Amino acid sequence: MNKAYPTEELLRISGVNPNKCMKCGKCSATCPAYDEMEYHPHQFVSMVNSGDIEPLMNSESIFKCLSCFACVDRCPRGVEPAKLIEAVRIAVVRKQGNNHLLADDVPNMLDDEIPQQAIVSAFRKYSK
Amino acid sequence: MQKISRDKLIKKASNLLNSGIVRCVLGWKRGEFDYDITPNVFTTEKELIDDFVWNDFCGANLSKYLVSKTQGVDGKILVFLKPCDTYSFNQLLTEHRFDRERAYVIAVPCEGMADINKIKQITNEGISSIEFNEDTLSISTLYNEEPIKIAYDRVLSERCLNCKSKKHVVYDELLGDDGEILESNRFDEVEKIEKMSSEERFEFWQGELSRCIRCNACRDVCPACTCEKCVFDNPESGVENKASANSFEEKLFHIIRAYHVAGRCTDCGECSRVCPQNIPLHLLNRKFIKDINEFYGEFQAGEKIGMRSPLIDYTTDDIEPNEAVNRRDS
Amino acid sequence: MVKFSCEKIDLVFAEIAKTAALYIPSNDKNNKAVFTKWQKGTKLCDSHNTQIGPKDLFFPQTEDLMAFKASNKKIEIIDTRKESEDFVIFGVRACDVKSLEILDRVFLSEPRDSYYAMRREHGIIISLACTRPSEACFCTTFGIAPSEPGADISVWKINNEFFWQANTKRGEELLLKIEHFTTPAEPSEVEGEKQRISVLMKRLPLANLSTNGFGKGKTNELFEREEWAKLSEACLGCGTCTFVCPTCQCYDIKDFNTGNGVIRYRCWDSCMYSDFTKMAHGNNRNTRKERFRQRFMHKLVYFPENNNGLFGCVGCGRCISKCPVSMNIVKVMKKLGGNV
Amino acid sequence: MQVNEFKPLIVAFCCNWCSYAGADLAGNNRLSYPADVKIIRVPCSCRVNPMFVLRAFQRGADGVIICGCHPGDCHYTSGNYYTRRRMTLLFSMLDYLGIEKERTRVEWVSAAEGAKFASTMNDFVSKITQLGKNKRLEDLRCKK
Amino acid sequence: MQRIGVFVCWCGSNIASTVDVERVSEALKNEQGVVFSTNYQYMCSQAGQDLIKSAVKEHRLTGIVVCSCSPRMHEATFRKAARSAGINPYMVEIANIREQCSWVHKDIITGTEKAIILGKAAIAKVNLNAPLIPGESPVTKRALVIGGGIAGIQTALDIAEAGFLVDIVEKKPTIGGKMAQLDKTFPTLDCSACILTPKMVDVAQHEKIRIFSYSEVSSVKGFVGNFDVTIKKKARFVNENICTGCGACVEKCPQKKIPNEFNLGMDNRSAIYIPFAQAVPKVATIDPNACNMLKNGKCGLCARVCTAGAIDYTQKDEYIEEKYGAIVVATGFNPISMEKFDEYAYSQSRDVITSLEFERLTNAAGPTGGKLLRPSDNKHPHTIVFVQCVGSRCSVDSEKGKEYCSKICCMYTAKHAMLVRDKYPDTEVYVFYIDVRTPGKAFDEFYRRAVEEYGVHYIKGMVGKVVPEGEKLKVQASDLIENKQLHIDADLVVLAAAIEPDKSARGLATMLTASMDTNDFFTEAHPKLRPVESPTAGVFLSGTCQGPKDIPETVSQAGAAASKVIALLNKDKLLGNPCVAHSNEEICNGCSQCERVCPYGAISYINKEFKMPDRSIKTRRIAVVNPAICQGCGACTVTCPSGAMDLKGFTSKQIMAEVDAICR
Repeated sequence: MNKAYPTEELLRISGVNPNKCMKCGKCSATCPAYDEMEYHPHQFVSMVNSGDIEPLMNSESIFKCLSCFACVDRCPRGVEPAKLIEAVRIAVVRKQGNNHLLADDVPNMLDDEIPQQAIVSAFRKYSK
Repeated sequence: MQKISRDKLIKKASNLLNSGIVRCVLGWKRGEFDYDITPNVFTTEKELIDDFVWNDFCGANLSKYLVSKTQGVDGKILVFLKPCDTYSFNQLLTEHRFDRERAYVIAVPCEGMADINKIKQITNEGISSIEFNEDTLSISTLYNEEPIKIAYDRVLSERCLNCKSKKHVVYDELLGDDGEILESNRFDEVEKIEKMSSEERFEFWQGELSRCIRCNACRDVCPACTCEKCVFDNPESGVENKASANSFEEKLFHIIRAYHVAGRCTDCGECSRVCPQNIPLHLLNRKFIKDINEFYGEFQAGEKIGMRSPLIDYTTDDIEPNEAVNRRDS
Repeated sequence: MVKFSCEKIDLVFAEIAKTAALYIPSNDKNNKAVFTKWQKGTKLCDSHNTQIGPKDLFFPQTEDLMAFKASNKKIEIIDTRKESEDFVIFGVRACDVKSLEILDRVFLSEPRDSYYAMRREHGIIISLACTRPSEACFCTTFGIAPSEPGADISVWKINNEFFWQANTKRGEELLLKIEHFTTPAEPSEVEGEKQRISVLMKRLPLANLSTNGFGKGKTNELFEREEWAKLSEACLGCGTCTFVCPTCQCYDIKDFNTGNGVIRYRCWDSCMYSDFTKMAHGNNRNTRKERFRQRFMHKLVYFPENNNGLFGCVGCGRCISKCPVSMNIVKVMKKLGGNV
Repeated sequence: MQVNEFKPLIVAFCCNWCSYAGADLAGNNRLSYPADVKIIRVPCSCRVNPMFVLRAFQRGADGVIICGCHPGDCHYTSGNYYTRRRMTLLFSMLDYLGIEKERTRVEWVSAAEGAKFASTMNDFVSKITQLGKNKRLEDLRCKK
Repeated sequence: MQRIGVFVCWCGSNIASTVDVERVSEALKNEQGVVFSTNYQYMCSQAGQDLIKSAVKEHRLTGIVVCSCSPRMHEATFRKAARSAGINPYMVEIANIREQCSWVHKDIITGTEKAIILGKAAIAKVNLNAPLIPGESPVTKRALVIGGGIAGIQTALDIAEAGFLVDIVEKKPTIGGKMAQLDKTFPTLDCSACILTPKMVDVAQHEKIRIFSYSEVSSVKGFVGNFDVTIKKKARFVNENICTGCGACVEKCPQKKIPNEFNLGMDNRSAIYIPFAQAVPKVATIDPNACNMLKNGKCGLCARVCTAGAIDYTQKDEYIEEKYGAIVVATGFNPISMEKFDEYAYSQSRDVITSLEFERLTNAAGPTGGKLLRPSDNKHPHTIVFVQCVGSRCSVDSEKGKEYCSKICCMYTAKHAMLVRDKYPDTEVYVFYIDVRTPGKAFDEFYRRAVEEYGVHYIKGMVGKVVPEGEKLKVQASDLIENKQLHIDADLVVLAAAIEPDKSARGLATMLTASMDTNDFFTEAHPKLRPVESPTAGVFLSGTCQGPKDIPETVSQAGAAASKVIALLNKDKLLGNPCVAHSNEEICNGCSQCERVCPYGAISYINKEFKMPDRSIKTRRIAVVNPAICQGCGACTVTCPSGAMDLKGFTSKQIMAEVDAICR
């Protein structure tokens, strides 16, 4: 992985306009995976906007995002950070040529404790 | 062939006439031949039985007659309206052209109307009688021994081939079952012209409009043209004339005619039906309708009473005029 | 009388077109016959009559009469008339030939209309006997014989041959011009066709329509008939019937300010229009009923009154097929007439 | 160098409050544009009837431009919004009839935009000059 | 036929250097209607004007064309000259041959040619000009103020002080509005009631002011100077002329469990109530939804205890009709509903409150007597979290709040934070903000004091969610500066809810035909130069109905609106602009399209009988333009398909004549 994805490509994939962000941080305030993440939702928005994409692609953060869409729901400006994180994730997956996991592998990894939302998220994430 | 029988319509009308609920009946009257049907006001059951017709040539939109027929006299008028006619009815009400209370609307389902011109293209002149069958018309002529059978859909008028709605948007009483609003291909012809080059479009319309004899039939039949005095009849307007002196005046007439009904035209197709010169006038009206739909969102005039036409409305981020005309090219 | 085979018709047309503009009925893209200026490739349509008669070749829908120019507060009057070119119209049916006789009565009687007269003088009319009348035809009602079309030259098309019979000196001169395409023929050769047409005419749906009850002296009887109200009810007041009519001759005179002067022109008018013959005091026919009545009274009563019983209608049937609401002179005649 | 003899005739309808004032400002600042442009003052661009536009072409105009306040700045609050819709439909119809679409234009020029007024007119005149004489919407009776 | 005089101005060399003025006046001599044509050095000078006047007399002119500078410069000058010469001022047209000719064209030949054409166009127009006389309408010397908050109060007082009658219509039982509910005011920390209630008393006692409390405007007709207004006075079941406001009834009322609106439901009131101690008018009102007597006829206690006999259970809504010359809208604001911001647990915990509720909690007359206690358990909160911008600055696509900044929240939150720290230094106060906006006199200083002197924790970032857990409110928030997520156990969370126009404003705008923006704030006639006038003549805007404002701004705008009203009422007659639309009733169809495009509501419809040429009578609906309301934009003229609608001074014929002249 030598070259990061162009910003425009990520914006196209995600449909997100980071210029709408007013830097209130509510996305990160609401994020349940915040502590797990190296880069937080608001940083994704800001860093993609400034073209600083490579660190994001190299970070585990993209896989820590639960895709719970809380940030999307709460964002007062309708920026939809989760979609941007998803786009970075897709960018990484595309570069690798395949998925981090295959959707078919997911059922084997389930146990009774796993929350429903995580299952849904996993399918959403790995069936792309 | 129409599914509802003539008898059913007559029965309904007679009942309402005899019970005094309506004063008279606005319907279609038989003519000299089987296809030349005249709008008529019936006042007795006998008149209805003798002369009322309901068949594939009852294309005339009766809604406009309500403007004059409700004037000056009391009582309700029964009017038979096909689905497309009901849109005109609503649009006239939107513009306060008559009082809703004065009309008793009976909605008649319509299977589409035949175009006598299309029939004559097949049979040529000399039609002596027409028999209506389920899927065919059986035409006897002076020059053929055997009647000519023509599949109904071959002679369906253009407007009915592209029918936009089988649903009545207003009625007091419905005969039979109401239909649905349809997905039509009515803008295909407009698109075809749009795709031509500017020169081709100019040639096309020059050719069509040069045939105009300025008889005003398109205007006078149009349910949206109910002005007390049309600008083209008013010497004060600056555009008045009784004949188009040249190609400019031909264009002027047809642009202004279509423009004045833009946003109000329900696309009933009467203008093209009555044009003695077979000019496809509906393609001008449909251009405006298509543009309105594309630029300002889907709008069907007459869908509801009191709707605000797109030309007397706006949003703050409407498309710019020059952007609109350039968009098609890119 | 001369004859030639149908294949030669284009050669004959080409010959005529050498010296005069030639108009023939030809189908337009909608398959409707219209008088079209002949040029190589223009195809003759002889199966049905033209949408509109040849009226506008003599009496155009709009015609400049004169022009004025004002400069330095002086008015200059300009005669805009140009000497008309010679022209020939081929394929005029008996009804339309008759219609020109009606127009002549109006325009060529005193005061003579020099604009119309000039075109009449320059135009040669070649008629054509009907082969296939329409269901709306009723010329025989007015005593017109479609088998004897008349005019400068009468023409019959029988099987694969054209028969041309000159009726006037101008007709004879024209026949001389095409002499090398024709062979002599006997009038008896067209008798069979005439017979066939006469029989055919009797079979038409409107064949029995009669003028009984109309004509000279019927004004008082018909004017106040209450049926007019009912008959005019559906009328839209458009000018279709008038403008497709081969005998309607009313016009309006108007001035057009070009910015650099004024063009005085005339254009067809229609008695169906609300401002028809509008005068300083206003309008003398204020309701649709009155205007509707005028049209039919003119054709069926007033015109014969002033023209020795000649009716102002030739039964061409155009108004019947063109009226947007299918209201027409036949329905009027049947309603008001003496018998059917 | 090629000499272009053709001088187009341009009719410009300007609203009193913004565009006419913008044209005045262009004058105050001596920003030149071709004399082919003749301005007609109207209270608001929404006073311009499509018939006026057609009239101008009939009488020999080669281009017609309508100038009004910027959307949202109309002196009468909403006039130019109506203008925008009306002219959009008219221009589109003219284009549909094969009339060169470059001959008609709507521009929003504020009272402060003298420079924009001049540059708009310069541009419009040069476009119309390239396009040549209006043939498709002319009325020969009005030719000298 | 006109007799037109043409006067070509040289404007010194301004025109004459690029336009051959001599040729212009010569060329225009032969135009239709022209009987006199000349040129002069300075047409606008006294001598130039005298030249015009004498030419009018000498040549019996009926119309004047001046080829000069822009009509925007001197149209008024030449119209005045025409008037003094005895011809109608609207018979003057200007050909703009300076700004639009000599100044923009360099070449004298083209300049002269164009000047001639512009002159011809003006002549063509004057040939069709008709004398126009501005309509006059009398002015009713009384103003209506809708809304009795601080905006309405101040406007009413200022108008009344100028000597005009004012009526205030207030839909609540008392005037005072939102300001009456506030505790202190920023940045000076004056007690709100202390500065407001004297004004309320002034209003009550002013002989020129009438208060219609518990009343609403139910219809408005007419136009500037002549509004006919119907006011609906809702039945309060107490005769307010007799009631002394003693409060005996309130005390005795058995129905005491009605949420108290004035304290935003944080305590209760009785069915018969006086909203607060300083209410104006200080009279009781019966809540018909709560009163046992009105609901089922069982009680009547208040009537028995009322010594004045003011209770009247049979009272009905009353409709009062009054004429006004001017109307001021002062309908104010409300905080938005918090239902779309469930992440803050407003509906789940009583300890999550809005800032307005916080005002009542800290107010000495409030539910807790001014002690800051948690609503849920009346305990003193030790950790308080303030959240800014709740529902403000939201994008349209988020579909939750408002796009605009509510403007007042930054300052009142600083005030709240400061007051808490001042009174209860043991309390930790956190303020989560996106930006702190303090443009105002002494505003930023105030905010800095909160941070620097009072130790309020200002944290750049937003609260993501609030979860009630036991006695605590778990607040999860981000600190953007330190790039960490914070978890705070708060006792009280205060939401700075966005403000929105009062719901009644929309209906009112329709009645007044005053326009509104997409947020339902009233639009001003011009955003810069006419900020207190609505585009509808005679309707003025005061306070937050026009946009978010704080008290000082509201008061200054209220004064400004009052001064506009005074200027209007000071006139005995209003002279209209005679260039107004006019409908030709002979050809009007009554289709209503013009009515719908008119931005001023100047067009109405009547049914009129017409004698038809055949002597029958036909009744037709036709449009009628009120010339006093019409501003002359012409939108209706183009909408009218029959051309019945035309604009005086800019008729279709005139404009087409100009087109013709230019294209000739």
